[in-house]
Order: sequence, then C-alpha cells, then structure tokens
Amino acid sequence: MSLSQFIPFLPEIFLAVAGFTLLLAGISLGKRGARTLSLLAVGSLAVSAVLIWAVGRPAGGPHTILGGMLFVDTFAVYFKLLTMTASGIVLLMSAGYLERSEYSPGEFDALILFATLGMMIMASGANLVSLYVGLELMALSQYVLVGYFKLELKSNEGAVKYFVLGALSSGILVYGISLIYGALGTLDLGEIRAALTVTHTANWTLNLGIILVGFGMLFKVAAVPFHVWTPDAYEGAPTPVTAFISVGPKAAAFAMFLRLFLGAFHPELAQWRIVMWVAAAATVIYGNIAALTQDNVKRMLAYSSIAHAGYALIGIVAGTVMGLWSVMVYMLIYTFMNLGAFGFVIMLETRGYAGELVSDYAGLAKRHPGVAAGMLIFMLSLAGIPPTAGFMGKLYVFSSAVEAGYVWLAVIAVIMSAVSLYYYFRIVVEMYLKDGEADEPAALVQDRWLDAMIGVCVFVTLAIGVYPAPVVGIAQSGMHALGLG
Amino acid sequence: MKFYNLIWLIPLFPLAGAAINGLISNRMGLKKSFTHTVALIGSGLAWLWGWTAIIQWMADLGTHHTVIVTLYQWISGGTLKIFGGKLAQATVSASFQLDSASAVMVGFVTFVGFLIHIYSIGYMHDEEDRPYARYFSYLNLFMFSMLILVLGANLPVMFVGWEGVGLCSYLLIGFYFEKNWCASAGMKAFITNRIGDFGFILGIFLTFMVFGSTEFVKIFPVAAAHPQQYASWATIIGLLLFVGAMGKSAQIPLYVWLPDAMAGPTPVSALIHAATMVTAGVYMVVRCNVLFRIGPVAMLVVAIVGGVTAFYAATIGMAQNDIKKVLAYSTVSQLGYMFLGAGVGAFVAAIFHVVTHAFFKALLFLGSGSVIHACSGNQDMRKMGGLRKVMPTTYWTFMAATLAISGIFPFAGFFSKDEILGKAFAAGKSNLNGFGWVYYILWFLGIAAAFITAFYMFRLVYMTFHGEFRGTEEEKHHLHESPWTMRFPLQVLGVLSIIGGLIGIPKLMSGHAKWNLIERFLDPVILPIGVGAGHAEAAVEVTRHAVSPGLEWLLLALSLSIAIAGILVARSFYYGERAFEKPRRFTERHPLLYKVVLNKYYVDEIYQATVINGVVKLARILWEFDARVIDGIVNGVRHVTVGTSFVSAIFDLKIIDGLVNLVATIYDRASHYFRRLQVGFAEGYAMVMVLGAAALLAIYIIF
Amino acid sequence: MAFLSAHFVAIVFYVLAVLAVAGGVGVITFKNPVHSALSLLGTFLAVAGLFVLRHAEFLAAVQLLVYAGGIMVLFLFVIMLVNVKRVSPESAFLSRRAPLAVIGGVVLGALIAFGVLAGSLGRRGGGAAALQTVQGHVVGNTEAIGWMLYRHFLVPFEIVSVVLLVAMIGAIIFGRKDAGLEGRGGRMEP
Amino acid sequence: MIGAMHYVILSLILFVLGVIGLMVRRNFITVLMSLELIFNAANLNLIAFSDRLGNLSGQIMAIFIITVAAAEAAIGLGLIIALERLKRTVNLDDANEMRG
Repeated sequence: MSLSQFIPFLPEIFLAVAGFTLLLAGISLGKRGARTLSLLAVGSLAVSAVLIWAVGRPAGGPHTILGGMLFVDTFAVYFKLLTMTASGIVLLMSAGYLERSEYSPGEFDALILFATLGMMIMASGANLVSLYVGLELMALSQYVLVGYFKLELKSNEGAVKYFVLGALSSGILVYGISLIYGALGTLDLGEIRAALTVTHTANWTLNLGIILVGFGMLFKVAAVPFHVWTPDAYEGAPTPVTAFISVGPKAAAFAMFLRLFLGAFHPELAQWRIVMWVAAAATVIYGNIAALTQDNVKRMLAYSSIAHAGYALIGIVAGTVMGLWSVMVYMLIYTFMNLGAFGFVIMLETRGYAGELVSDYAGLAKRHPGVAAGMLIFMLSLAGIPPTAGFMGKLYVFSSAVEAGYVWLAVIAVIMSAVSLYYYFRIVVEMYLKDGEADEPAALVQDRWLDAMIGVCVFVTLAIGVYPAPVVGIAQSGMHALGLG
Repeated sequence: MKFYNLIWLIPLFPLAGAAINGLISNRMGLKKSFTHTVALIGSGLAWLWGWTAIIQWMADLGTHHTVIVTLYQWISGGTLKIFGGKLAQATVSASFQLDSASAVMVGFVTFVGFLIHIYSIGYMHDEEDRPYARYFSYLNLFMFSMLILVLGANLPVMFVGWEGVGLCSYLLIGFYFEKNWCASAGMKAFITNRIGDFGFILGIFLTFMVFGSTEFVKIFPVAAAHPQQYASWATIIGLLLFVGAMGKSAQIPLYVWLPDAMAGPTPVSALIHAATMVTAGVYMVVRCNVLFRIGPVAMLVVAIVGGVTAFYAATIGMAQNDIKKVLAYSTVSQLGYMFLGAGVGAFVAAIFHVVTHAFFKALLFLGSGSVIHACSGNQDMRKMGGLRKVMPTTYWTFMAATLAISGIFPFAGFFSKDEILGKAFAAGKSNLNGFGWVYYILWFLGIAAAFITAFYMFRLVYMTFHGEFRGTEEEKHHLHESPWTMRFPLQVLGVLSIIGGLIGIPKLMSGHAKWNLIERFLDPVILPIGVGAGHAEAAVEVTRHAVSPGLEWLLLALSLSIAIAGILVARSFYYGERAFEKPRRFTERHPLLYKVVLNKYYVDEIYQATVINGVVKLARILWEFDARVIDGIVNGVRHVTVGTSFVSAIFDLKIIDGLVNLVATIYDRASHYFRRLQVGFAEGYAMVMVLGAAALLAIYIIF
Repeated sequence: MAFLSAHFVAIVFYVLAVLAVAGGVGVITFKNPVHSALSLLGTFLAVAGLFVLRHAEFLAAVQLLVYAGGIMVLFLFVIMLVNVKRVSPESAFLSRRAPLAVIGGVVLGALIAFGVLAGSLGRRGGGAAALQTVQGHVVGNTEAIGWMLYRHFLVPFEIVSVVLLVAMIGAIIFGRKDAGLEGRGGRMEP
Repeated sequence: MIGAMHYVILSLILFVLGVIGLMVRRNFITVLMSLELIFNAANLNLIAFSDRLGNLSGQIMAIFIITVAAAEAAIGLGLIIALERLKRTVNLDDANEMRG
C-alpha cells in the first residue's frame, strides 16, 4: 500500500476533516450561525465534489485501492456526486429551519456531512467490512438526526423506533455477512464474485447469507416487510431531516444494493430473485395503498417513498444491464422530485408542525400560484405523468422488467402507479380546487435559500423529463463498473 | 421558408402564451386586455402556422407524403431484447408528424380553439384579473397539450399530450373552485381518465416489445405487411389502447366523468369536452387503424362499445333538464357513433364525424353558454323558454347546429352520421369478420339513437327558445343578446355546421368519388394490408361493395325520415299552445304503452328486484357492508324514483357511481388494513419485520 | 482423566455454550433490568471464552474490555440513572404478543438453521497457525491482527473512528440538558 | 471434535434469543441488551469460521462489529435518557404517538 493510493481517497478525508471543523465552528458560532455553517458545509461538499472530479475518477479503468477496500469507478463517482448533491440541497434548505428552531446548527450540519461520508463509502466499498462500516456511519448519523429535536415527542419517538429497528436489521445483515464469509472464506466483493462465477453452486449457507444481507438492504431502502420504521421516522423527524433520509441514504442504500446484488452476488441471481420479486411487488402494492388514506403529508410522502423504493427494486429483480442503469437513473430522478416536494412541506411549516396536513394546502393556488404550480409539478412527477422526470424513471424501470420477462411485475407496478395518482392529487385538489376558508391561512416561510433549492429541483425535474438522454448516458457509463454487460 | 419543417413550433406558441399569462399576468394581476391579447396571439399563431404548414405541405409534397420532424432523441435506453429474441434500440425521439390524419386534426383544433378563445373573452369578462389570467393560461396550455397529442409521431409523445390534456381539463373543470362539487368533478375526471391511461401505458410497452419501436411510421407498415404474424398481438395492443381511448373519449363504462365535467366554464365544455380532447380517443384508434384491422376482435369490441354507448347515452339525454347535461350526454352518444364508425372499418367516416361534430357541438355548447349567460347563470331548461325573440343570433345558429346533429340534409352532421350508419349496415350485410349479426344490431342501435338524438335536441330547442319565458321577472328583465365576441364565433361555426358536410359528399350523390374530399385526403392513413390477411381484411374490402346504390338510397331515406320523425315527436310534445300537455295526456290515454316504455316505476321494480338487490347482496357477502356503497345505491334508487329518466334507469349514472365507489371502497378498506400493520410501537414493528423475514425465507426455501 | 484430556475442548465448549445460552435466556426473561444486565455479562464472558477456544485471543480481550468492561458499565449506569424501578413497575413483557413473537423468532431461526445445515462451509484452512502468521513469520494473534488491520483494513478503521465520533455527538445531544430549550413543552415555535 | 457447525448452532440460538427478546420486552434497556446478543451471535460465527478457514478477515470483521455495537449502545442509551426525560418512561410501547 503506497501513499499514492490515498489520493483517490482525498475527498473522503477532506469531508471528515470538514465535518470535524464544522463541529468546532458550531460551538464558537452558536445558534445564530445557522446560515454561515450551512454555507461552510455546502462549501466543503463542493470542494469534496471537485476533488472527486479531479482525483477520484478512475483513470485507466475501474480498480481498487487501499488494500482492496474501495473501488475507484464511475459507478461510485455517480452515486457519490448524487448523494453529495442531495446533502447540499438539504443543508441549504435546512438553514432557515434551524434558525427558526433554536436547536444548535453545528452538530446538525456536521452530522449530515458524516452521513454523507458514510454514503460515499457505501457507494465505493469493495469489501463487506468497509461497506458495513460505511452503512453504520450513515445509519448512526441518521438516528441522531431524526431525534435531533429532542424535546419534540414525535422526534424522539421516531428516533427510538428507527434506532431499534435499524439495529435489528443491522444485526440480521451482519449475521448474513458471517454466513457468506463461512461459505466462501472471503469478504472481498471481487473474490466473492469470482468464487460464485467459478463454482456456481446452490450452497444453502451461502444463499441464506445473501438473502439475510438482502434483508438488511431492504430495510435500508424501506421495502416491505422491512418498511415499518419509515412512516414514523419520517413523520417524527424534523422536516429537513425527513427530506434528507428520504433521498440520500436511500440512494446510497441502492448503490450498495446494486453493488452487492448486481455485482458480487449476480451469478446467484436465480437464487435470490424470487425473494426480491415478492418484496418488490409487496412494496409497490403496500406503499401505494397505505398512502391512500393518509392525511398527514409527511406520512403520505413516507408511504410514497416506500412505493418508490418498490419501483426501483423492480430494476434489481430484472437483474439486467438495463435494470442496473434504470435504477441509477431512477434514484437521481427520485432524489430531486422528492426533495422538491419536501421543500414545500418545509415552506408551509410556519407554526410548529403546521403545514403537515393535506388540508393545510387548501386554496394555495389562489394565494400563491407559483408555489402551487411547483408543487403540482412534483406531484405529477411522483405520480409518473409525462413530461416530468418521474415518468421517465418509471418508464425505464418498467421497461427493464418487461425486457427481463417480468411482465406481471410491470403490470402490477403500472396499475399501482395509476392508484398513486389519487393520493398525490389529494394535495393538488386542495391547492387548486378548494378555497381554504381557514380564518388564518397558513403563511409561507419566506426563505430565499429554500426557494432557490426548490427552483433547482423544479428545473431538474422538468429538464430530465424533456431531455433525459444526458442522465441516461452518465448512468450507462457508470454501469460498466459492475461488470454486468 | 418551409413551414411544415417547423411544425414543432405550432404547439410552442400557445405554450409561450400559457407561460406569460400563468407566470407574469397571473402573478402581477395585469389587465385583462393584456391577458387575452397574449392568449389570442398564442393560439392565433398556432392556427396560422398550422394552416400555412398544411397548405404548403399539400402543395409541395402532396398528401401521400408524411413529414416527420425530429427535434432530438428524447428517451434513450440502449439495446433491448424484445419478443422473439430480437434486439432493438430502445430509443424514442421527440418527433412530430404531419400527415393527413394529423393535418385534419391540427386544422380544426387550432381553428376551433382560436374561435373559442375569442368567445371566452366575452364569456369570462366578469372574472377578476387574476382568475382571468389563470383561465387563459390553462386554455393555452390545453392547446399546447392537444397539439402535442395530435402531432406526436410516436406513442410516447402522444402520451405526453394525452396526459397534458387530461391535466388541463382537470384544472379547467375545477376552475370555479369556490363550488365544492366542481372540485370533485375535476378529481373524478382525472381519476377515470387515469384508469384508462394504464391501458395506454401497457399498450405502449407491448407495442415496443412486439415491434421494437413506437414510431408510427415504423410499426404500421410492418404490421400491415405481416398481418397474420402480428394478428394476435395487434388484438391485445388494440384492446389496451382502446381502454385508454374509452377513458379519454368517455365510453361505457368510463363515461361517468364527462357529464360531471360540465361544472367547468362553458367555453371549456365546448373546446375540451366536446370538440377536441374527447375525440382524442377516436383519433388514436384511427391512427392505429392497422392494428385494429388486423385484430378483428379488437375492432369488434370498439364497435360494440361505441354502438352501445351511442344508444345508451342518447336515452339518458332525453330526460335531462340541465341544458349542459343534455349536451354532455349527447357528446357521449356522438363519440359512441365515432367509435362505431371506427369499429366497422369506416375510419374516414369516424374522423369526418369528429370534424363535423367539432363544428356543431362546439356551436351548441357556445350557444348554450350564450343562453346561460343571458339567463344569469341558470342552466335549468324548465326555467327558460321564449328566448328566440331576445337572442336571434344565438337562436338561428343554435338551430343550424341542432339540424346538423339531428342529421338533416344537407347539414354537416347528415353526411358524417349517415356514412357511419351506412358502413355499419354494410358490415352487417357483408358479415364482416364473421360477426355480421352483431353489426346489424349495432346498426339498429345507431338508427334508434339517431331518432332519440333528433328528439332530445328539438326538445331542448323548444324548451329553451320557444314558448313563454318561465323564469322570474327579474331574470326576464336581464335577458339580452350576447356581445359580438360571443356572437362572432357562433356565426362562424353556424356557417360551418351548415356547409361543413360538403367536404365528404358520398359518391352516391355526386357520382364521383373525387368529390368525397375527406376520404381522398385521409386515404394515405389507411394503409393497405398485405397479402395473407385472411378473411379479415378481405371482409373489409367486401363491405365497400356490399350495398347496392338502391339500398344505399333507401338507407339514406330511412335515416333522414327517422330524424324527421324524432323532430316531429318532439314538436308535438314540447311545442305550441299545448306544450308539455301531450306527454301527460299521452300517458293517460295509453297506460299500457306507458307502462312498457315510459313507466319509470315498472322499470324501477325490475331494477329494484334484480340489480339493486343483487348488488346489495353481493356487497353484503363480499365486502364489509360499507356505508358508501349503500349510499351510492340509495342515491341511485332515489334518483330513479324521483327522476324522469326511463330506459336509462337500468344502468343509471348513480349505479355506475355506486360501482365506482365500490372500487374506491375496496381500496379504502385495503388501505385501512394495511395501516393497521403500523401498530405504533417498536416491538410490534420488530414483529412485523421478523414475521415478514420468516415468510420471505420460507418463500425462498419452498421455491 | 484420560477422558477429560481427550475431550477437554469439547467439555469446555459445552460448558461455555450452556453458560452463554443461559445468560441469553436470562437477559430476555428477568424482570429486573439489573438481573438482565448481569446475565448478559455472563454471556459476554462465555463468548469471550469461546473466542479463546477458536484461537482468537485478541478478540477475547477486546470482548472483555469493550463489552464486559465498557458497555456493561454503561448499561448499569443508565439503569441507575433512569431508576427503572420507579418508571416501569408493571409487566416487563408484552404478554399478549409474546407467544406470536416466540413462534416468529423460532420459525426464523429454524429456517436459517435448516438452510445452514443443508449447506456447506468453505474449505478448511491452515488452522490456528494461519491466524498467527504474517508473511511467513509466526507471530502472535494480536500482531497478526494488527498487521491486517493497519495494512489492509485501514479504511474501515478510519471510518469507524468517525462512527465513534458520531456516537459521541449523539450521546451528548441526547444526554445533555439544554438550559435554553427546557420548559418549552417540546413544541417548536418560530 | 467440536466443528464450526456447533458454533453456528450456538450462535443461531443466541440470535433467536436476541430477536425474541427484542420483540417481547417492553423495557428499552433490555431491548438494547437483546441487540447485543444478536451482534455476539454474529461474532461467534465469524470467529469460528475464521479459525476453520484459517483466514483472519473474520476476526477483523468481528472487531468492527464490536466497535459499532459499542457506538450503537451509546446512542441507544442516549435515546433512553432523552425518552425518560420527555415521557418519564423507558418502555418502548409507551412511545406510540404515531401510528397508522
């Protein structure tokens, strides 16, 4: 191991140092420094992103560094940049929120950076040990973030539930890892893949290990039946945190999911596919139907994010090259549209947890046509109506299922996405077709940063819907790293 | 400059208008004159550009040449394995297509759209600045979406427009959102459409998997060249696409949203829910005529749904008292005619009827808007009457449209409707695809619907324009003719309703096939089917010669006399000194006939004994007796008992509503049970996870 | 004596195994959390013994230091701090759901056991010697682990330090009393 | 001879005990202890396999699992204290404001 191997690792090192610095800066700046701190945090994310572009890209093909712990490939770069963008947007969205809340911003921003660091490791880990550690870094940061508003009953409760279930899932995950290790004698992804390609036996110990690891991953992406934490954690968490955990960690979890199941475990596809099929179908059905009767917007979006995890899982079930890149594209699209939707939830949260009920949106189109139009775009996109990005994402994922011969899965998903329109449009109905006769209509948060971030999300959502080719191109360049096609 | 190479600009003009009005005028509350100028320029440029492009295209290239303008590659997806193990490039480009089918649609959509923009200026002048801007921005956005739908060169682009018009329709239905029922009507429209859309999406997927492309110019020639190879797939694709069309074009059983959609402003009803959007389904079926022709079952289903809808909706129309509701059911019925036409292989006639219907139905709606405007917003015909003297322009233009829809020679509707009925009869006579007797029944339903149409339309005219005014004195005082912005579109459309049919004079009358302009024009769209088509295609060919000229004249005379009979019955019932007397006396003198045909109680009893009790029992057995279902049914009973509808009562709107509610209830229940999994405390969640994990493991081990 | 020496490993294994399982059962059945904690300590010690039995001396030491020494003290500390007796006088179990939970857990375990017993493990390797060898030189287990940890697993090692930092932040945030935020009833006001 | 399978069965028993404990105990602190049982079970597996395979990476993984478990325990105990302050309870099923 030579020192030069550390060069591609520089972005991560920088981010860790930045997080630590932010912690110290937070103490000295105190509660008024929310905006400065989040600018600092976003700045360090930007520097880290530049570093990734400068030194983290795979020159001369994908390879591993630092004792085979990390991959340097375009797949990793794709997901690293994606999760960092998501974190950056959340940081800027949350600045005003923290300012209003009086909870200290320093730790908050540092935790988001540390979680991002964990996600970067998840995106590039080449060994089950490094993947596990990255996953736990992300998870622990999330537990703390969800419970960050510790004097809110809901926040604390959400954190407690998330923590207990998260720890259980990580227990299942490590048990699975131990079985894989027992069967193959290695924790290195490359060696695992090589071993599976050569022997290709239906070894029960091995396959059980794979499936238990799969359970751990299903938990992280919030798929049925490991979704149970989602609604409560989403509802309880401070809204910027909800926005955060609904996108970044989910994208990172899918990165790891793809890395493991379409990378290392791909030769055993025939073995684990049935489990993922059932989980995907159940997730799509459950998420959409349970969302129908939700009155709390955050909770509704939680179920919606369960459903979206189900759509993305379909690409993994397909197990093809197209399945792989369609999930990559889907995660990008989902990140922006979901962040945008949560941005509006933040915007309406002027009084305590007001702006969380569907009825709080009544008459919004009349009072704030621009806001309503933006929300409409995100709802359309989440429901998968063209020409928004959400349609593209679904189209790709469903096509991958049809191509792989899983037509019924695609049919289920299409029917359920038709159902999903109902709950997304409950908000639209409130905004456009109701009068909002409340004595005191909920005012909007005036925060230019928030507006700007929502604007970015609107732009990306529309741009990808109208012209998705560049994103698909990038994703396709990333997919070769996994050696599928 | 070749305008036809820049057809993608046509939809962009209204989009720009929508953007300016929606983002600037609405936000800043700019003056109305600015708003409608922008909107008029947006739609007007689309009209001018569209027509210029079409004329130039015809002159330069001829109608047999298809112009395809590709903007860029929209969806790119690498190489995919499709059915049959072949590989195909999964690419969809953002491309637009100008051929005779889209030319016809662009031609009348932009034109009627522009007229309705003018009309809206007068109709909406009471609105405040901001809603006014919002209204026009939605209207322009609708034009944009509709043009994308029409011009799209492949199914996905068409689908963009398809969803877009649905959204705009939804927004415009709910425009008066102060009224709560408008909101629910908008929701209903969107959801019902969405049910159809899932068929459309699956159809797109399947098309790609079968043909390896979704571009019209690529799939249709292939399908037409190998009819036997693709016959079964074409049937499935056709049926899936038709599910989409049923939603968008309000066919049984997805028609429920259209009558409710009348909650929107009247110009919107005219433009979207009569002239343009609802005909999108017909356009799509005609566009994909190759698939339907090589898949006879799909075609038969189209014909059956169309024919039954035509008759069924017409019967409901007889009993409505709300002027816009009559027109709404009439639209559903006329759309049924169009599908009947497509289903019997008369694709040209279907499009012909789309065009003439756009003229006279838009006119009818605009006329009714004018009436409603005069009656201070009242829509109940029982409170109207005698308006002929006050608003002559409205009356005479309305009369022209009424004659057109009733199918009186030589008004526009006569030609198109007669051609559809003639083709339906021919299909029966030539035993098309071996389903001859079905086509005979459908032809009979069509004839019956023609009678009813004439009846209810003249009932409407007599109740509205003749006799004495039956509203309050105050309202009577307020009666006035509409401003010129509203009258002008009426006059233009009135002229078109009279002469519009001349573009499709049948060979029978002129003696020359070349006088049937629309058939010649649309000929390139109807691709010839290759050899080996089997009896299906042969049968379509046979229908052309199945009916001798003499029989054709007879049919013509029959439909004309049927229409006149309908008018006469309406006249004797609702016109003159003893208006409204006759229905009552008729009833008293012929109690038996009354019982058979008109007695709502008699039908009600059958209906009560069979349908309702059955459904109630079913509901009891299958579902946890939910209050909503019963509500729907109880509403249905009440409606039937109190209402004046007769035959239609069997499938009354409210029952369909009840069934729709039933579906909703199932989802609601499921949602409720699913939510119960979310018990609220961590150990319970852990239990769900562990049990779920055990179940998944068991599935794995078993399989 | 001969029996003892021949089966020494087996005997030790079974003794420790019984101890570990007994401790585990104790954890989930004792009503008093302090008793549960002590049983858990028993399990930890037994597991540490089992580690030694499988030539993982360093891990055994870590197990003792971190678990028995660190985590256990933390548990007892918190139990004292929150005064469990006062706050949870009623039943320690979710009795209504307990049977279902036990069945679920046992079924899950049985399914995994079925799979593991039907499957096979990887090839037998060099045994204890391999765990004490670095580049051909026989060293102690601790040194071998140190070599691996710092030569190959440096990245996770560094990342795990951040994990501990996050845990520290979390513990501080949740644990400390915020003078400024107390008494606001836990509601967020602008 | 005591093979790796013996260890797997033992670890499975501990795993199941931990999972059951997690589901039946109301007390958050005991739940946390059950979680430690699960992690110990995985470690036991790893150590046994490591010895059988003559491969050190299992032991390394175990070290990381122990470390992470310690970190999780710290956060979990912090949450217990916060919960106790807010609701005067450490029972998990009392934290049930949100459901459905």
